[in-house]
Amino acid sequence: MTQEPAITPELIAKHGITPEEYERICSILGRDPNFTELGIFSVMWSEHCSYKNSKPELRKFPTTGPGVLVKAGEENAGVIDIGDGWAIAFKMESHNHPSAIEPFQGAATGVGGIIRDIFTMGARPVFSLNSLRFGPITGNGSAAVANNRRLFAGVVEGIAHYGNCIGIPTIGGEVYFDESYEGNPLVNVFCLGVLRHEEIARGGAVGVGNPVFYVGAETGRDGLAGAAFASRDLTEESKQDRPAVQVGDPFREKLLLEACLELLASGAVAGIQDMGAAGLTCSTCETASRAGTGVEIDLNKVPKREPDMTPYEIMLSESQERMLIIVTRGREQIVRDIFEKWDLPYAEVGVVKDDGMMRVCVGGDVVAQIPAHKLAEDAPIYHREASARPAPEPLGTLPEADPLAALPALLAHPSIASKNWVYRQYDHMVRAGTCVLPGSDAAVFLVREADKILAATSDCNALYCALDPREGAKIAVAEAARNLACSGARPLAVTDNLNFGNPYKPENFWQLRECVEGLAEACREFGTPVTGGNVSLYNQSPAGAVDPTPTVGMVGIIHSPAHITTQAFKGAGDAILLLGDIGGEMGGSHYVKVIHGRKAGTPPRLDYAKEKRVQEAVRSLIRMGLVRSAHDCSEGGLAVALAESCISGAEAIGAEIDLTRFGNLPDGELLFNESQSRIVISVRRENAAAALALAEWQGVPTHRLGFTGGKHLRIKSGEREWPWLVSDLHAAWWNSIGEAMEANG
Amino acid sequence: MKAKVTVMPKKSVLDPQGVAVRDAMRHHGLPDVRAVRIGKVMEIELEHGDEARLHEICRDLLSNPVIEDYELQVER
Amino acid sequence: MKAKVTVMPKKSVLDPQGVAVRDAMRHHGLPDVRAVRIGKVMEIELEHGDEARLHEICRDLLSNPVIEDYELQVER
Amino acid sequence: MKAAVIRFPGSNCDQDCYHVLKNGFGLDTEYVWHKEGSVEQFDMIVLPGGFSYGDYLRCGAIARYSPVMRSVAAEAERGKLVLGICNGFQILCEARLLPGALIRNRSLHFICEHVHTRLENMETAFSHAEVTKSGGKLLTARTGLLLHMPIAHGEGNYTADAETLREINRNKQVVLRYADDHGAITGGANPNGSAENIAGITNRAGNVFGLMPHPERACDPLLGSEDGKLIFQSVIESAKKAAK
Ligand SMILES: Nc1ncnc2c1ncn2[C@@H]1O[C@H](COP(=O)(O)OP(=O)(O)O)[C@@H](O)[C@H]1O
Ligand SMILES: [Mg+2]
Repeated sequence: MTQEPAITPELIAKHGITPEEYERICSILGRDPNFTELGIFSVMWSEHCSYKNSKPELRKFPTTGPGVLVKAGEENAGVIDIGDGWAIAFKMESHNHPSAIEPFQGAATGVGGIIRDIFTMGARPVFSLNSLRFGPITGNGSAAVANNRRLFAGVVEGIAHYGNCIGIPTIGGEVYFDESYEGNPLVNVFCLGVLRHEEIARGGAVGVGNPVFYVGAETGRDGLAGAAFASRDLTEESKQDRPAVQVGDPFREKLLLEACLELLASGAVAGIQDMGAAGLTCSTCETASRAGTGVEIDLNKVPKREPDMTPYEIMLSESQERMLIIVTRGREQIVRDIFEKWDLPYAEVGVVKDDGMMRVCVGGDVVAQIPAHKLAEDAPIYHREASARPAPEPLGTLPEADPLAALPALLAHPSIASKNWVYRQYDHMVRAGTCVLPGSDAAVFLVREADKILAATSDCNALYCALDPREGAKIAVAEAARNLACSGARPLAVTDNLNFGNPYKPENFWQLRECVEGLAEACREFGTPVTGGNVSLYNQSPAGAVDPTPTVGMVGIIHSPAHITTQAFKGAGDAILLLGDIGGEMGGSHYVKVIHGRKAGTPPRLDYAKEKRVQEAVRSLIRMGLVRSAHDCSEGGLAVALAESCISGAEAIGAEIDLTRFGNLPDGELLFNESQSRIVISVRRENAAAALALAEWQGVPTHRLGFTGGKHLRIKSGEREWPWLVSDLHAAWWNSIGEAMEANG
Repeated sequence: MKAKVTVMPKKSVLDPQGVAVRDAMRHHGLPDVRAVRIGKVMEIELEHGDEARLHEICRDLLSNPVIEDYELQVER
Repeated sequence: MKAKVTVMPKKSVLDPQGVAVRDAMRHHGLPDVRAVRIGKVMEIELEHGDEARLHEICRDLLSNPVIEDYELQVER
Repeated sequence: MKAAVIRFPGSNCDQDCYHVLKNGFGLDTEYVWHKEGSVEQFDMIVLPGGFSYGDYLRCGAIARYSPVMRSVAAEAERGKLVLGICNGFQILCEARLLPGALIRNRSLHFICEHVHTRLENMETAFSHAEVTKSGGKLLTARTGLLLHMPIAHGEGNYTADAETLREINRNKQVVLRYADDHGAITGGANPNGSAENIAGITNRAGNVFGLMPHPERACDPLLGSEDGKLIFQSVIESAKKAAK
């Protein structure tokens, strides 16, 4: 066998293992580790796999609830009951660092990874979402802007490549652009699958003596130590970290998906686990640890792509499209038949043992032998020091700005503008179930096999989180729930993706803790347990940490097709109502950011009682068949919400709005404040009085704003009047990203 | 001037397309195909064009150095 | 045996990718690029392999005569 | 009367087509795995959309050599009805069962959106029927009728040499063209650069039809269109006649 390097302090440090951690390793083994074992510990104890810096925080999330069938952390993804014996498994995963190095493949393999997490649970993946953050793509043709565009274009193409090919529709998401993500984009991908309760698959190596099968793509030198790589700051040299680049093969994964679901249906599977970060290492020790057993594998039997791979390389490889399957003894032939049918590599590589060991052999010789449970579960846990950031710079009085120019400017800002340039590249209709296409508050999907209608959204206003992490996180949950309510859905559960900077910096860790506590509190308030998620730390570029971004993915259910509601006005002559108050909070608003160029002020406050009343009200109005359109106020406030309702339908519809009753708030406050708990609905003229009375009766202050129709969006307030041609607003909003991206140079 | 740029996936990097084509060829009466790698060729016609600039463009635009290698041949 | 197959779009067929790359090159400091055509190269390793069969495969599988021409080079 | 939905490795609209035929039209429908030898026992054959063999090499280039395709070609030769949707269309072109080829979209981007296509020939086995939409509205085939269906492809740019184009026009083989919402065949309404806005064609004999739009995604009011029913209704009626 090849000569392995000696274990020196330098080598230990190079593996990101501290002296204390090394001590711990030695006491677990009762000896010094060899090179392969050191590598195994380094990936299993990396932040990415062990959550050593975030675990104590994650324990704060509510994870139980009436509908929870599989809890967060128990398995690869949580599972939630949706009735009639059907369930859903969903989760969000980040691929930020790989995407910074190679946007196309980084994003593509991220999609592949989250899809494996879902079908590992025995669920058939039915749709995806994606939540993206990049540096600015507009403005001068500077090198930075050009690079941001390259990353944005590459990531979108990569998601499209993988999702379209495998045939899982990408039906929604979000994209924001801000300086803080320059060089360190955020790529969070979400996938949801459906299954019968009895089909839930487990990731345990149960049944001593059961054979262990390796199925899927051959192992190559891909993404060596990617998990460790994701647990470091992005530095200039880590960008030279070429081996970390993995290439995805959506075609192989499609075959793997179908083969695994077929195999699971056959009943031959005792346990199944995808090979994600830390590939073989993670899957062997975690399956053993979950079942309280041991697993022994022979690397000679592992299908390989390249000759002369060392045990170290094989165990740490992150080649994609691979699974580990524990088969009930005697059923091996079923596995062979199915994987031959699908032309996929497979091999019996090991066996389940009773000694609690993860034992890695090469033919006769043992090259690694580690107590599986200690390796998987006994990673050190750190309580990092937290120190609050200084309070945000107060707004002071804002200079005057002409609303006539401000609204189109806001609509054209890439964070608010239509994302059609993005979702046009995604097959968002395959599986023939997308009832509400991208472009409304939440996507709505009919799951035919279960005859259930689901709504899904991903949300996070990181600008709020930067100014007040706790309130910002609460609002992320509230906005997600509000988006679902506007589409006619009742929220079921949440998955989250925590994107933060280096946790060793007390300010960053404080942001993490504040956001987690905010998310946890809000999820309790809205009765949406957290079914799982992902933590991505070390999101730093030379410029510093990214804005704290606790992305929330929320799924809800719609009880009748008649309740499906979208944000666009449906015709002329409808009455427009505002559920909620006019508000006035400007802190952290996109108006202040885009028009006045400042990220400043205290972001809006969230009042749970008020928020829940508004969401309940819109849901009940929808159930009564009164609502023609519903759209919540988010970035850009009331004026942007009204404009979006005018221009996001098949053809643009104008509106005549009178805000005189709200007295003489300054223009900016009146039109663009981002106070929470506000929803704009349109109802048939004759139903306006009833809708208003009903909402008021539910304790929601409700106001008549005006009527739909005409070629203009015209907003009056006393003497003030602002008319915009809806065709102009549409052009500004619809074309802005495409123009920025297709612009050469 | 004519230039020919050949862009191939790096040896260490997976080439899914090559694998699929290899298997197809094996089913196609060439069972003894060992490996297939697939890349791009670009035939470029220029008025005059400077070679140094061409190399830059090969690196920055025509190939992705992270996963591909390129080769530039010019004939005047 | 090693074989190299080059597949190019027919002159008569438009090549959207080639056009896009040409324009991008012009914007990248090579204003005098006249034309770009983009095709595929396939590097094939065979145990022994027979050349006649290879030609068939180039015609039937590796290229589409409706839109492409191929060129086969073998080295032993 | 039996319909086959062929499953190639990488097909991903197979389940959608199966659902529409089986549950939408109550047709006796079966999946046929690409390794199967024969589709003789079926009265109509559907090649669904997707990414057979990952679209590697060229879309449809590898699938066209699947064992089952020999039988599909033979049945097509004998006049059996064959419908190819999206990737199915690409496979039929690669198999030379349809003229021309489908290359990369002009924009180089994958495009997923609803488009209008104009019915150019209402006499074919795939485009003559009348269907009732939910709510009772009739949709009746006629030349010039606009069909609203989604497209989702990166390689839907139809090309053929001048002679072939002349011929398929002469023989009325062009069934669908991309059009604007007034039915005008314009460059602006052409999503992918296809020659003469061609979106769907038949073979000379008229029993093989390929189209880029996805009729199976337009058979349910919940999905925003039912126009796809017209295509399926037509081919099913034709197949039933032939079966007698
Ligand atoms: N990356 C994306 N992929 C698919 N759809 C997207 C993406 N980004 C935004 N969208 C869609 O665009 C619409 C507007 O997004 P967003 O402005 O985030 O809505 P909201 O402010 O209501 O959360 C939503 O339907 C969303 O699903
Ligand atoms: Mg919204």
